[in-house]
Order: sequence, then structure tokens, then C-alpha cells
Amino acid sequence: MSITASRPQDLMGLSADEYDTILEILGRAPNVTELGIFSVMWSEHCSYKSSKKWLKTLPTEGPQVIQGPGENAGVVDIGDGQAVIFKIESHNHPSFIEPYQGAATGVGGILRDVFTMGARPVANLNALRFGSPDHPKTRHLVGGVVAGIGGYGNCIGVPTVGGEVNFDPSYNGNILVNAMTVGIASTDKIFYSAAAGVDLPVVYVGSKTGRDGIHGATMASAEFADDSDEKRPTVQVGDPFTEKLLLEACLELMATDAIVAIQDMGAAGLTSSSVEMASKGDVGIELDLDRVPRRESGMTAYEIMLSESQERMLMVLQPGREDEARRIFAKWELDFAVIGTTNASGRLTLIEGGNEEANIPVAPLVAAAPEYDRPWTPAPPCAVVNADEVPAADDLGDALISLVGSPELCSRRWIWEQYDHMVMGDTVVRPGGDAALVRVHGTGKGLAMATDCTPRYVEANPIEGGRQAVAEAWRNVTAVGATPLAVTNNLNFGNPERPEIMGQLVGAVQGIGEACTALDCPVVSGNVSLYNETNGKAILPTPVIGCVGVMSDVAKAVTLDFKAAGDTIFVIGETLGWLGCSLYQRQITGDTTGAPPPVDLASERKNGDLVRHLIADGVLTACHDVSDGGLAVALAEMAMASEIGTDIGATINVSTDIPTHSWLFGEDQGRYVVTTAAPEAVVDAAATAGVAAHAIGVTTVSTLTLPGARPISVAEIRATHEHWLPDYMAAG
Amino acid sequence: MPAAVIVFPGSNCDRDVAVALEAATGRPPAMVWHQESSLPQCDLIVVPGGFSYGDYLRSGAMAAHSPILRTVIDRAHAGTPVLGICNGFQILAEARLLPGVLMRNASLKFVCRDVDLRVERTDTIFTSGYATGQVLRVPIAHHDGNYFTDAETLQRLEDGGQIAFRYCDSDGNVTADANPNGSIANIAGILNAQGNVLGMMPHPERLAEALLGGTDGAAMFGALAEAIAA
Amino acid sequence: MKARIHITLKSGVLDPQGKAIQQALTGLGFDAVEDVRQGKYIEVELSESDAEAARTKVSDMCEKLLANTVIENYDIEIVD
Amino acid sequence: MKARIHITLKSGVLDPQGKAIQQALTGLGFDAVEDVRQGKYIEVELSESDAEAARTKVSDMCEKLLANTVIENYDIEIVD
Ligand SMILES: Nc1ncnc2c1ncn2[C@@H]1O[C@H](COP(=O)(O)OP(=O)(O)O)[C@@H](O)[C@H]1O
Ligand SMILES: [Mg+2]
Repeated sequence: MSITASRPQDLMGLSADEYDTILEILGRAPNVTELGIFSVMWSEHCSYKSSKKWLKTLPTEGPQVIQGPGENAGVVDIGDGQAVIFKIESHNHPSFIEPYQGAATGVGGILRDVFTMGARPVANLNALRFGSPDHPKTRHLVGGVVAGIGGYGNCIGVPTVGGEVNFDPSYNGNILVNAMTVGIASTDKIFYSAAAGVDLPVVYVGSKTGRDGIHGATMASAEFADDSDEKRPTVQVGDPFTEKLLLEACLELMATDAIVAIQDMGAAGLTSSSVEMASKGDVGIELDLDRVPRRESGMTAYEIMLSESQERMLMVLQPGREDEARRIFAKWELDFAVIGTTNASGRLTLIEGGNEEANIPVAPLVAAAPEYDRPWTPAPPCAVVNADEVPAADDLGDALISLVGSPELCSRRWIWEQYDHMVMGDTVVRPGGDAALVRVHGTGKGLAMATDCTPRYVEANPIEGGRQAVAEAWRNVTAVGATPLAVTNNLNFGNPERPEIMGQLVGAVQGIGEACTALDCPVVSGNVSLYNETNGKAILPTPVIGCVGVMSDVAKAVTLDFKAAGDTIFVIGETLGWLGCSLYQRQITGDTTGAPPPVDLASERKNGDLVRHLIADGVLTACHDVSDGGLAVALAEMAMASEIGTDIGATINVSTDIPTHSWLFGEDQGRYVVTTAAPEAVVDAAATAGVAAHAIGVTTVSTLTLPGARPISVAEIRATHEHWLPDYMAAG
Repeated sequence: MPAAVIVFPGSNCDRDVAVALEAATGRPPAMVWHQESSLPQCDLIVVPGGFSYGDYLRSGAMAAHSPILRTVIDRAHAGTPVLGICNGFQILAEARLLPGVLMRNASLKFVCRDVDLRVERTDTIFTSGYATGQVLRVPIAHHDGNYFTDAETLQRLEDGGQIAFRYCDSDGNVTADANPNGSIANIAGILNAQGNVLGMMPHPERLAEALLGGTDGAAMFGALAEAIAA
Repeated sequence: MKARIHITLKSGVLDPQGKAIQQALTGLGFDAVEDVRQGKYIEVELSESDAEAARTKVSDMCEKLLANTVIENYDIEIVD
Repeated sequence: MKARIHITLKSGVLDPQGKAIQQALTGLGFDAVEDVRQGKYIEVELSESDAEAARTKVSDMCEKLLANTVIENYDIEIVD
């Protein structure tokens, strides 16, 4: 084609083929504004071009699902005319460049995704991955990210109730900051982004537009090289106070019927919000850029369209309702401007200073977004490691102490004490347990939530690791007594143009899909973050799962802490002593080789259903799922969580035909440790359900006594567990 | 008579305290927007926690100059009980209804956790539900709770019995280890000289229900409900 | 007209931020540091052409809002 | 030797604090206010007698700790 000859030097991240498609769509060469719009819309971040083919395979339906993936967040029915709305989103690259603001604006962005659908946010979670503790940047990044998450969430007044943290050298140059928000709405007051109807006013509200984060979406789609510090001007600054005003103003306007459609301005700002609204509503939109409220002078159309200034929303209103809406936003001292109208042209038209700055047909801009079937190679299988290949420590108690005091398993209190986890007055189960439990305001029911992923398992076997991430999140929600409803997922991977990375993604998605199907827990929202690499070295594959469940009576919730001496301790589920890929193996041998523990989805489900019934029947006094570090760590965590001053430990008495160290530290899946004052009830229910339930000991006062281990005082375990993170952070 | 809760842009514990007040008094408090210049009939004014105006400049500074605060100040001077919790305490201090200031926590970090408080005075309408020396468990959640005042004012507070609560250990000992934010003399809450204005950093409204982990905060609202019903 | 305002803590007033910065600097190996005090620096752009009038206004702003005169001093410089 | 350090936001970077202060000042009736930017002002006392050496040290402190150079500029003045 002849126009190709004049292809510009800078394709803004688009490939030559993609550029040619643009020429076909427009029938001419794009101007710089148009090219910028195509570039962000077709970036990996906005178009999901590498992952779309695989995401389509995930189960997304169920009787509880009101809205699956495709809107700003997923919507799930929780009965009584109420819905839970939730999603997780990454802010990895910005957080590496400027940890405080990167993490803060990540929280701000996910909050908007949820309240733009009509929900009041009621909880935040955060899944974090940092580099090796001894990497020179790690301490600064941990401090900044945690302060930023707290700074935003605390100010806006939404409790941050859970999350997870891993340290691994693969994240040295590319940390992961995944933020999740959970909100509650009325099922008859859910707002969508389709701008259905013509001649409707298009309204801009919130903060003014500046030159913040231009091309953030394409940055999120590029690999880091060591010069990434140079990519500084794209850093956005969060203003949680303005977000709080925006939240209240939006909810106030949503109580009326003035809104036709609403969409937050996230990645790719005004571009993606206006294009999405037009595309979903099958209409055209004309925007008069002169009316866009601006913070800086001399901004070009390109800059206005691509700015990622925070705390902004785009709405389409019913005609004639502008004044009513304007009054609400004036009360909250926010900018409000009618910047355009919908029309029947099917085109996005931008006018500035009387000139047409862009004119793009919306349907092909969206529909012709590239979709790649990237080549992939499955991960090579890992050998199964037998328990006797991992030596036993001289004293298993010392092994336990070093595990609970390690970066991977130490207490996260230093983090969550910087988060207001109680504001809104409904936090029933606080951080530190399996899932957090937040009461639905004004009712007796609650929402349980947790995020999980074990990246070393995913690396060893992406399919099994994908299953395990779902299973563990589901198990955590189950462990407090809630019924898991649905999940959101954040797929963090390296460069998808490398077949082995693509193979990780394909495998993980397969595993996630299988687990979601088997556990009746469909995927309702998610986010993909690729190109998480530095100088060609990828992060561990990290598909984070956020699970939300419902509990009809929060008073029945069970926590993990041992309550009193004399309770019988059971393990629900089979213990086979799987040490491959375990933290114990790493502690002893220095690495985690071998296949990860397999997830038997049928027994996962049966075991969880039993636990949930036992909790509902009031049989259990404590419950904790077994994950990293196996039974020994789970028991230690239950002991440490008991009330300080009246420490409760346990005496464990078992005879097994597997090596003791593998019994204690094996990471077999699908298990829970529970305590009860009514052991026969547990035995009977387990027999009826066909689930393995073994009595392994009793709770005692102040000491944990495990087979093959010296008795350890609960105080000693707790001190070790609480030490590492504060000491590490203070050492900077 | 009902209570009134002042709502600023950025307040976020307004609903929480309204719930606690309603539970104690049997009726919802009046929620009063910061732009109002007058207060409804009320026998108790609560300035709630949160981040009024984002806590930009200094925590509480901008709220202390909002229209409604002039009326709150007048009412306080006329003897109406005023309770400031967390950001509310910061606002009352900035408005000079209470002496001293709340500076950045000594750790420089936001801190959210349960702390132990020793009740120093029980002859006030806020604390009559407690016993002197009683140890309460109540959460804090703040970035700027480090109470500071000059030596002379501190002496005046001590002599005048204006210190309502101090951070302590679980046995009631006022120790440096029990001080979560660096406050001078472990001060967690103070009264004005007349005893009708209380500012405190801890959140009694957050532990006023067994389901949420404790009820030590409820007695404050119970006592206030009784006092204003009388 | 522009006002440059420095707001500093009065002497004798505890400065947790200054102290923490000092500790951090020492921790980074800057051992020549003897004291650190942190204050605020505010620039106000005014539509006012008379320097004296500007100063009066800005000092009123400081008294009313920008500084907490219980613990802070302020210093105003008018530039244009 | 004393260093006076001004840390200000780079131009174009959103200043939520400045914006909120401006609105508050306007609310208090100061309508001549056109713009407000907030920065930090830090005084560091050094046991160092050479001005140039002091400046080098302080600028190292700014790079390493005092300023967030991703979004902030700093300016150092050595007085004694
Ligand atoms: N970044 C974080 N923010 C808030 N809470 C966290 C964070 N990281 C961990 N937690 C909390 O610490 C507890 C232990 O976390 P984790 O070991 O990941 O739990 P589990 O093994 O059950 O998934 C959980 O309650 C979790 O919510
Ligand atoms: Mg768990």
C-alpha cells in the first residue's frame, strides 16, 4: 500500500502491521492524536491482545453472577436485593518507579472501578510481591508501597482488610502491586458503561486534567530496561481527598435516575472511557476538548486525550438533568463540565479550537484491536520429590522457628497496622487470619474475602499452580465459615512474546478455569499485567486470585486462634507429606525443586463443604487452612493468634507411617486444622461426608509440643514471628 | 434531646459514630454539614474522625475554620458537651477549644490497632460509666496523634485534672512502651477546663459492639445518653 | 505578586519528622549531621500589585490558617 | 554550618495540598489568591566547615532521602 511509505518513525508502540490496519480503518494516515488513541486502545493493557484468546476459556457464569467480566467490575448477587461488586487491578510499573504514588493511585483506580458501578466500597485488599530482602531497593519499595496503600485507603475511609506478601529475587526489578476493592450495591441500582441513546450530554466530573501519566497504559505494556528511572514524567499523584468527594458525589447522583452510563477514567483516560461508552452503546461521541477542565495551559488534544490524571469520571446523562447533577458536584466542590454529546455517527469526533482533531470510527477501533495467538510451549514437567529426598532437621522445632521467622511466613502486622482496617465499623474478622470478614452494613450477613497465589508452584507447574491459587483463596474464605461466590484474578506474567512465558499463562489460565468450575466459583472480573521483566528476566508467574464469599450470619464466623485448652484438634483432609516445592524444602536445601502438591478438586470441595457445615452448626471453636509450611506452621499460627497473656498451645500426638518431618511440613492441599469441644460431632459429620478427619491432639496451655520437636513456648514462636519485618524495615 | 454529628468533606467516621450514638440513645443523631452556620437543637455535639479536607496542611486545620465550627465554639463556650474523636480532636485543638497540638506520630507511620487506656477522670459526663484507673481497650487509627504542649500547659492540665485518658499497658501502668505515638505524658484524651469538651485520639465508637471485638467504648455513649436524657 | 512563606516550628517544640530524618541520615552514614528541623514552604500567587498590601494579606492568611501560631513561626517574603 | 533546603514539586505534578489550601483560603474570603503550591523546608545543621563540601553532602542527602526526585526538585542554600 502506498501510504505505508510515509509510515512515521514513531509508531508509539504499535507494530507495522497494526499501523497498516489503522490506514485501512481510516482510509488515510492518522494524525498524531489519532495515532495516540489507537496506540493506547491497542496496547496490551487496554486490548488484552495476548491473553484474550485464553481469558475466553474461563468460566464466567453462574446463577449468582449478575455481571461477569467486561464491565468495570464483576457483580454477584448476595440475596436480599443486594450485590457485591469487586475487582483486582495491578499497578506494578508505576509502583516500581514511585512506590508511594504508584501504589496510592493503584488503590484509587480500583476504588473508582467499583464505585462507578454504583457500589459503596466496603473493603480493600492488596497482593504484593517484592524482590529479595537483601536487594538494595526492596526496603524502600516495601515502605513506600505500604505507606501509599495506607495513605489512600485510610484517607478515603475504606478499610484495608487483607492481602498477601511474597519476597523473591525475580521481583527485584519489577515488583507487583495488585489492589482489590469490594463494594456493595442494590441489585436494582447497578450502573453500566453503555452510552445508549443519541443527543445525550456527555459530562466530565472530578479533578482537572493535567499532563499526568501520559502513555501509562503503554508503559504497563513494555518491558523495563535499567533506564526505567528515566520514565519518570508518567508518574501520577493521587488525591484521596478528591476521590472521597467524587465517591460521595457519584453515589448521591446515582440515587437519582439521571445517569444513563458512567465510566471512570483509568488507564488511557478520556480516550478509553469515551471509546468504551460509545462502543458499548453503539453510538458516536463528539467531544469539545475546549471544555475539558484543565490544570495546565497549552495542552494539546493528544495530551488531553491521553492524560491519566486521577480522580475523574465520564458520564452520559439523561437530557435535561445537567443542572441537577451540576448542583451535586458543586456541593462537593468538584469540577463538572458538559464536554460533548452522543450521536448516531458511530464515530469518535474531537473538536478543539473549532478544528477537528480526530475522527475515528468507533466499532473498528474496538473490534479490530489486535488479538494474537502467540506461540507457547508448555512448562516442562517437574519430577516428584519424595519425602526422604529432603533431609530432616536435627530438631524439627528449630526448623519451625526458622520458618515462622522467615520473610515468607513472618507476621505481616507491620503492614496491616498501617492500614485502617476498622473504619466503617463492620470489620468482624480483621487482618491476620485466613479471610477477612466484613459485615454488610445494617444486616447480620457478611462478606469474606482473601487473595492468594503461590508463585513457586505456578512456576513449577502452571496448571497445578493455577488450580492451587483458586483452591487456596476458596479455602481461606471457607475457613471463616463463608460460602465462596466468585473470584477476580490478576494475571501477572513476563513477556508474552516468549513462548515459555506464554506457556505459563496458558497453563495457569487452564488451571484457574478448572478450579473455578469444580468449585462453582466463576471468574467475574480481572486484570492482566504482562511484560513484567527486567533485562530479559521474567518474574515468577503470579496469577493472583481474589475470592469473595457470603455468610448469612456473621456471628457464626470462626477465627484461627486457639480459644481454650482442652479442645480436640483435627486435621480435615489427607496428609501425605508432600515436600516438593515446599518452604521446608527451601529452608533445608536452599531451593524449591520438584513438582508442587497436586490439587484434587473433588476432595478440595468436599473437605471445604464439610468445614463450612461444621462452622454453621457451631461445632468448631477455631479453623485455619493449611498452606505454606504445612501443619506445623498452621498449628503455630493458631497458637500465636491466641490471646496474649493466656497463650494456648497444643500437644500433638500422631503415629504416621510417613516421615515425621514430611507430616509436619508437607504442603498437601485441601486441608484445614480445626478445634472442637465436641469431637464426636466432627467424626460423625466427616464419616457421613466421606471426608478424612484425623484427631491429632489437644490444645494446652502456653506450649506447642510437636512430634520430633522440642516443646516451644507460644511466646517464643510469637516473638520470632513478629520480629522479622519490623526489624528488617528498621534496619534501613 | 438528640445529638448532632458534624460532617466535613473527608469525614469518614461520621456514620460509625452515628451508629454508636443511635445504639445508646435510641435515636439517630442529626448530621450537620460543614457549610451550615447553625446547629439544630442538641445536647451533645460530636466531631467525628476522618480526614477532613484530606488533612492537608495540618490535620484539622481547615475544618477548624469552616462555618459550622464557629457555632460549635459558641455552643462549647455556653456549656454544650462536645466530643472530638481522632480527627475531631485535631479539629478541636486547631480551633483552640482544647490546648496543645497533635503532631505526626513519633514512628512517622499511620497506626491502627487496639490500645489500652487508663481512665483518669470519672466525674465527667463522658467518663461516668467507667471506674477511675479502669483499663479500657479501644482502637486507634491515626497518623497525627502525637499530643504535644508546652511544660506550663501540661502542668495546668495535670493540676486541673484535665487529662481524661492515658495510654497504658494491660495492667494500667503508664509506660513508654505503651505509648503508640509519642504523646507527651502518654496523653490519649484531654478535657477543657470546664470539663464539657473532650478530645481523644482513640475511637470508642469502634469497640462498642461485641461482634466487632469488644464493648469498652459503649459505656462512653451510654453515659452520654443518660446525661443528655436527664 | 508572589509570596514565599516559611513555616517553622518554634524552638522547644518537638519535631518528630526532623528527628526521624536525622536518624535516617545518620543511618545512611551521614555522620556530620547535628540537627534537622522540618518546616513547610508555601508559595502563594496573588492578584495584588502592592507589596505592602500583599504582605498584610498573607500575614493574615498565616494567622488564620497557614500556621498554627501555638507551635509555629512564619516568615513572609514578597517577590514579584 | 547550616543548610537550608527547599523541596518543591516539579511543575506539572499535581499538588493536592496546595489545591486544598487554595480552596480553604478562598473559603475564608481571601479571593486574591490565584495559586498555592506547598513544599517542604528543611534545615540541616552540619559539623562541616567547608561550604563546598557541605553542599556536596547535602545534595547527596537530597538525592538519597530528603527529596523524592521522581516528582520533586530541591534547592540548597548553605549559610553559616
Ligand atoms: N499486604 C497485606 N495487606 C493486608 N493484610 C495482609 C497483607 N499481607 C498479608 N496480610 C494478612 O496477613 C494474613 C496472613 O497472610 P497469608 O500468609 O498470605 O495468609 P494465607 O496463607 O492464609 O493466605 C492474612 O490475614 C492476610 O490478609
Ligand atoms: Mg489461610
